Amino acid sequence: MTDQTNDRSLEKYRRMLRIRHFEDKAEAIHAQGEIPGALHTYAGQEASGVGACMALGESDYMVGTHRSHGHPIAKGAKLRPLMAELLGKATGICKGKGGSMHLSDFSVGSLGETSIVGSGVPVATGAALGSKLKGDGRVALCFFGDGATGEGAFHEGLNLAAVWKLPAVFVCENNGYAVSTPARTHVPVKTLADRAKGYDMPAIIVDGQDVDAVEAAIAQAVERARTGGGPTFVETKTYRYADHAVNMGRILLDRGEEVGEWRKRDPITLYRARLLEQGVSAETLDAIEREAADEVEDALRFARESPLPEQAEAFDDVFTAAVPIPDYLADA
Amino acid sequence: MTDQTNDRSLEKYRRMLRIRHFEDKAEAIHAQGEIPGALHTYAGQEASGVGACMALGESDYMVGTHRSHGHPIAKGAKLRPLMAELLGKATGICKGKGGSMHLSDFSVGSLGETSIVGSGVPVATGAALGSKLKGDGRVALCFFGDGATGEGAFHEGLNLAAVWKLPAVFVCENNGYAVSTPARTHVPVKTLADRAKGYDMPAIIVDGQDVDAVEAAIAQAVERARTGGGPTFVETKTYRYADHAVNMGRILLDRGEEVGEWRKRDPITLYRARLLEQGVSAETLDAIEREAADEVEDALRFARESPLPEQAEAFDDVFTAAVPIPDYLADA
Amino acid sequence: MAKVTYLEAIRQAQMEEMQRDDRVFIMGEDIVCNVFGTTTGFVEAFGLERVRDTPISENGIVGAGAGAAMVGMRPIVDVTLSSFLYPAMDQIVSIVAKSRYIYGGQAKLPLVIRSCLFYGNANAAQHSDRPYSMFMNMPGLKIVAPATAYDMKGLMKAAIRDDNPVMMFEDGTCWSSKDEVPDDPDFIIPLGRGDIKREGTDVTVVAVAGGVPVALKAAKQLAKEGISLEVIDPRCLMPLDRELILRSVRKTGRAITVDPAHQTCSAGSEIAATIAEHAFDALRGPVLRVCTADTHIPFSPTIEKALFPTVDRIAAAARRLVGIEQPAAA
Amino acid sequence: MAKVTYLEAIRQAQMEEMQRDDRVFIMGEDIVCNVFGTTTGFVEAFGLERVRDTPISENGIVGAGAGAAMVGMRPIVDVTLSSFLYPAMDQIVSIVAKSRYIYGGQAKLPLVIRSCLFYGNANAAQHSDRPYSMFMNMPGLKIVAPATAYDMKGLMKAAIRDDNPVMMFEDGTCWSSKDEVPDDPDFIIPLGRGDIKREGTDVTVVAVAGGVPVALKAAKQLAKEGISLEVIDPRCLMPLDRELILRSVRKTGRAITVDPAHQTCSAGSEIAATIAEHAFDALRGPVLRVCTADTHIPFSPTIEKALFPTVDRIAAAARRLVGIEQPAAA
Ligand SMILES: Cc1ncc(C[n+]2csc(CCOP(=O)(O)OP(=O)(O)O)c2C)c(N)n1
Ligand SMILES: Cc1ncc(C[n+]2csc(CCOP(=O)(O)OP(=O)(O)O)c2C)c(N)n1
Ligand SMILES: [Mg+2]
Ligand SMILES: [Mg+2]
Repeated sequence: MTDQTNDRSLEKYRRMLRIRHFEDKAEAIHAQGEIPGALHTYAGQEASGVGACMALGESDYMVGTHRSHGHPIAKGAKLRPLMAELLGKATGICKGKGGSMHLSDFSVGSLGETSIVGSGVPVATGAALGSKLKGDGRVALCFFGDGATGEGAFHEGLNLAAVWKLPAVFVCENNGYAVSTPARTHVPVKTLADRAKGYDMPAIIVDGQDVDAVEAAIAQAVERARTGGGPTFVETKTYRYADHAVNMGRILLDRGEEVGEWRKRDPITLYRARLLEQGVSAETLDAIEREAADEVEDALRFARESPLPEQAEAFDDVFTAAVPIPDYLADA
Repeated sequence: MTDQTNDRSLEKYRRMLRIRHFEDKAEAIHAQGEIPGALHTYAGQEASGVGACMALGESDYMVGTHRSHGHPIAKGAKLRPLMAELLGKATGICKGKGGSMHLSDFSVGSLGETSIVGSGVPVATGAALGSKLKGDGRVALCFFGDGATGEGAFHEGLNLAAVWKLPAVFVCENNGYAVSTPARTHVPVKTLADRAKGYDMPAIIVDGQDVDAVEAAIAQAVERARTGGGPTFVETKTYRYADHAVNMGRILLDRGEEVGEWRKRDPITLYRARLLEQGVSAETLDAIEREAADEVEDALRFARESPLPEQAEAFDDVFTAAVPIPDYLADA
Repeated sequence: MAKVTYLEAIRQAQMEEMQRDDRVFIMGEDIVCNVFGTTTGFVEAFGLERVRDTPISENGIVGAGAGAAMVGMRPIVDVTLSSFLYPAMDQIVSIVAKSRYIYGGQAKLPLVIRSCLFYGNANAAQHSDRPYSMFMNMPGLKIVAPATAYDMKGLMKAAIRDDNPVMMFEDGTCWSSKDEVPDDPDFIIPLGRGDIKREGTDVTVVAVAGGVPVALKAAKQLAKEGISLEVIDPRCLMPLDRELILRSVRKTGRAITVDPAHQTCSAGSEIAATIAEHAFDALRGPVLRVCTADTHIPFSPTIEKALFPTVDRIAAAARRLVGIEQPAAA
Repeated sequence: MAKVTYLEAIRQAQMEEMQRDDRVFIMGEDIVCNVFGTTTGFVEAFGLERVRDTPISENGIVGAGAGAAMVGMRPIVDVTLSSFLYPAMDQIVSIVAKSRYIYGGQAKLPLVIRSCLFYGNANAAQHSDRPYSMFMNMPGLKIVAPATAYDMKGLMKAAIRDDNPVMMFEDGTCWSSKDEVPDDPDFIIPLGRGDIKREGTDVTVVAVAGGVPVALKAAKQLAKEGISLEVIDPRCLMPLDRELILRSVRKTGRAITVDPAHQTCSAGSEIAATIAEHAFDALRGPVLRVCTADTHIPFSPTIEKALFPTVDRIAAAARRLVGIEQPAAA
């Protein structure tokens, strides 16, 4: 392992751990009511997000979903503004207006984590169209779930990208479920990658628990996109450990043994083993994990110390200029 | 040729001629302003509609499009209410409220000719779902164009039908164009039938100018649907002779030689030749053609003699009970 | 009569109608798992064909509902949250609302489209819509937005029995409110009839959906100040019980509309315009609107709550109206 | 200055802005073939990348417009007819209107969504929508509906230069109307400023889109009877020039709104409610609405035309307000 690959590998490990620790913390404080609203965790899927984003350049674009914590961290986002967002603070990445379903950090090329299922696909297609028109060589990657492939927006986004041979990569994070509905109930194809056939789009199926494999698959897709070969469909076979959203008061779906089976192939555990095998020292890996945990603690401290938004801020960002504040709130 | 097949064959010939004569007349009087609004003709595609509908039972369902004259006639609709509709008369099949884009005759199982592209697909899927729930063995067939396959509604309708293995048949009438846009510009797949692969749905490609071939293909699909085998995608390769709509003041797309080439394979001419070859006499065929022309004349006479709707009728059929008529129209 | 929640009223209404008429079936995303509790026990009672999990495909399932209705079924399509109606607008508008008309009455669409108004709970702009006003601009859709368990049960049952498309808007802020609800399987509240939730003499408050309990609280509070509010709940927005509203305004001479929708082009605006057009002679002051501010709904609870109608805003509006004592105009 | 049609004004505005700024591009179904004549000469001038035919995929192309805007382009998406906006509601509402807000201002969406209000021409209910009022209920969208070629050019150019999403509603009944239109490439009409189309003293008529020429005709006719209408065209529905409207009503004391949309929850209702709330003291009579009847648009021209606002209805409303039951025998 050269130093450079080593760096890349450690970075993948670091980002996966950041996600895991960030979410463990978020789940815990959500249970105590410190985070309002719904919280959909990405735990179990880290290799999918990190492998994919590591295959992108910094200036490439990425669009995600309601399950929004993992993608921006995978793309390199700093944790402080993300945690502050979860707490609804003015310093949040979305100034407290987006919350858990929208942790999108535009500074790292994240163009939205959108919670309307399927709605990100046309947006990513449009970013790819923008790149094509500008000729700036950027690629747009879109994450979505198995469930999202039932939506018309998914179809239209893929179709446009295929017709126009846009520099786009469509990553279906197939975790086997849409809320409580198993893929076999909501999808007619044997494997999600078959969806690509309706667009004559090349497809790759990859083990979503293996961050290197994901990175390699996406790298191939990115290369095709960047060299004018058009879009690729990548299915990452993965799993979410938690119920659809956490702390819902009851479990929506009891998946029994299955969860334990998947946990045996935990992406972080697997990768740690691989890195150890490749000669990285346990100390190095432990240090990275401590750093990730510290970053999360720091982010939480920052978030807790941050101010809440003022009422008037509810009227910013509807447009580039603020909209009028009604009298009854003018001095609230 | 047995007498029975003979009857079927002659019926196919008759229905194709009805459509052709009906539309020739409609186009002529539209040019003179007797028919208001847009008029999209089906001329050239008759074998697709007739072949498909002849493979259905009378009680089976059918949903169509803005190009709405051919489908209901193919399904067996009487001409008088259709022509009256084109003239906006109270005796029209839609009481003058639908017009050229909506010549749907529910009495022959036609469940709508809907002019919002793609919008009929979920409806047909729903009719098939109804059949399945009722267990009445009916099949729902949906016509749509090559262009419609770009719409989200198309995707969602096919996906549901596939997931639920519904008794549905999806007939893509591929006439090569959506308004002025050639299929190669708006479709990423080599042939429209490839769309079916995204749903693991069996597909058949058929010569849309050969009414027997279309009937055979659809019969196979109907058989599968009726016996619980789920939906089939059928692509009929066909052509419309006229511009997207007629009498538009200018030609939207000049297709040059191509039109003449396709006219050489006119579905009615081809079928006449085949029937002659099979021993049907020219007199029989001529008589059928005269009858079709007479039916059209009769329908036009009926339409012309029919009353226009009263203003109050504009307020019927929003719901099962009339909605209130505003004062200013109460005695209009 | 038993005291049940608004959510339980939905469940009962559906259950009774599905027992009564086997053409009624329900489909939606995760309807089997039954996220909010409105289909508890349904799979056991009716099986997986009539209680149908769907792909994530709002346009598809609404359209499939329309098609099934056209061939004689009576579908209930649960679109979960009102925010998920937008992807289904194609079928709601072009098929559901228009089919009967376009085909000159040949089609009949006994279809119920359910969705929850899910706001005030820190789920941000994409999940917090209250879009009934948009649908009011489209003929062909009956629109119901009950505020109590009693009304919900009677109206939901009426909706399922109606031969026309009905959109049921279920206000999440009312979910846990309880009410005495009749057990009579034929208990029905006819669509289009409003209700006087509290009689009063000084100011008419026409409140919509979750605005009703807020208005009632305001009425209670103002009663202590000697201001008497009459709280009218139209319950159905289409058809709208204009007569009930106008009668009340003619009595009180003052009107406030309360609507959790964004103010511009809201049901609240429509009702205000109707009053200004048809009861002007009786008005002793402006028709005031207490709606949601015209901005998106933010995540942070600190700045979310005050955007919706509040007791304070209603009270302030009422005080202002009774303070403006002047002879009736014109 | 040259006298050009409303359609030509659209063409010129787009042409000038595409020449000025190469981030501007246009896409739509059959935009190359240029069905209505608003992109004549564009392919020659800008090529097929910037003048882009699309599949039939309104949701896809609106969303792609949003994505392209987010990465620095300035797309014009032509959705052809307003009736085709419904399939695109998902992206218009959840992405275009909300993205900037949800991400706390990180996103910028300089996007123009064009569509034609195509009514009164016997194309039946699925092709005759006038849905701007629905979008007014959704924050985050600027909404423009010009009635003259002059306004169209200035507002279309402003829309393309705006950093926010703008929906341009082009009224088909105005297509061939002609106007003197400036050639100045920097001629801009700022969004949100209404216009007094005709000064008057007796009644304020606030008219929207194709309602404006109808109102002007009514004004001309009533002038002969000695009734003076002031015709206000807000031009933009969001932001709405409330001040201009209220100033006029405070002057005349009487108000009529004219709107080709279905009446319930229309722009006309919103404006009426605004007047009743904010200019009540000045009102000498009810605020009357002349909108399209709340039924679908039928195909048959015999019964279609009378559903939209007419000169007669506006005149009758004005006469009623000034207290004259019948026009003076002329
Ligand atoms: C248009 C729309 N419909 C329904 C929902 C509710 N919903 C949120 S997430 C989800 C399941 C998504 O499944 P999938 O795409 O597989 O993503 P996953 O949650 O498994 O990551 C659903 C139905 C929604 N947010 N948007
Ligand atoms: C949603 C929608 N978008 C656009 C249109 C305008 N339009 C009418 S027909 C048509 C082309 C349809 O092409 P295709 O599906 O191939 O059918 P064909 O006309 O060739 O029979 C278009 C774009 C429409 N009616 N509905
Ligand atoms: Mg999933
Ligand atoms: Mg075609």
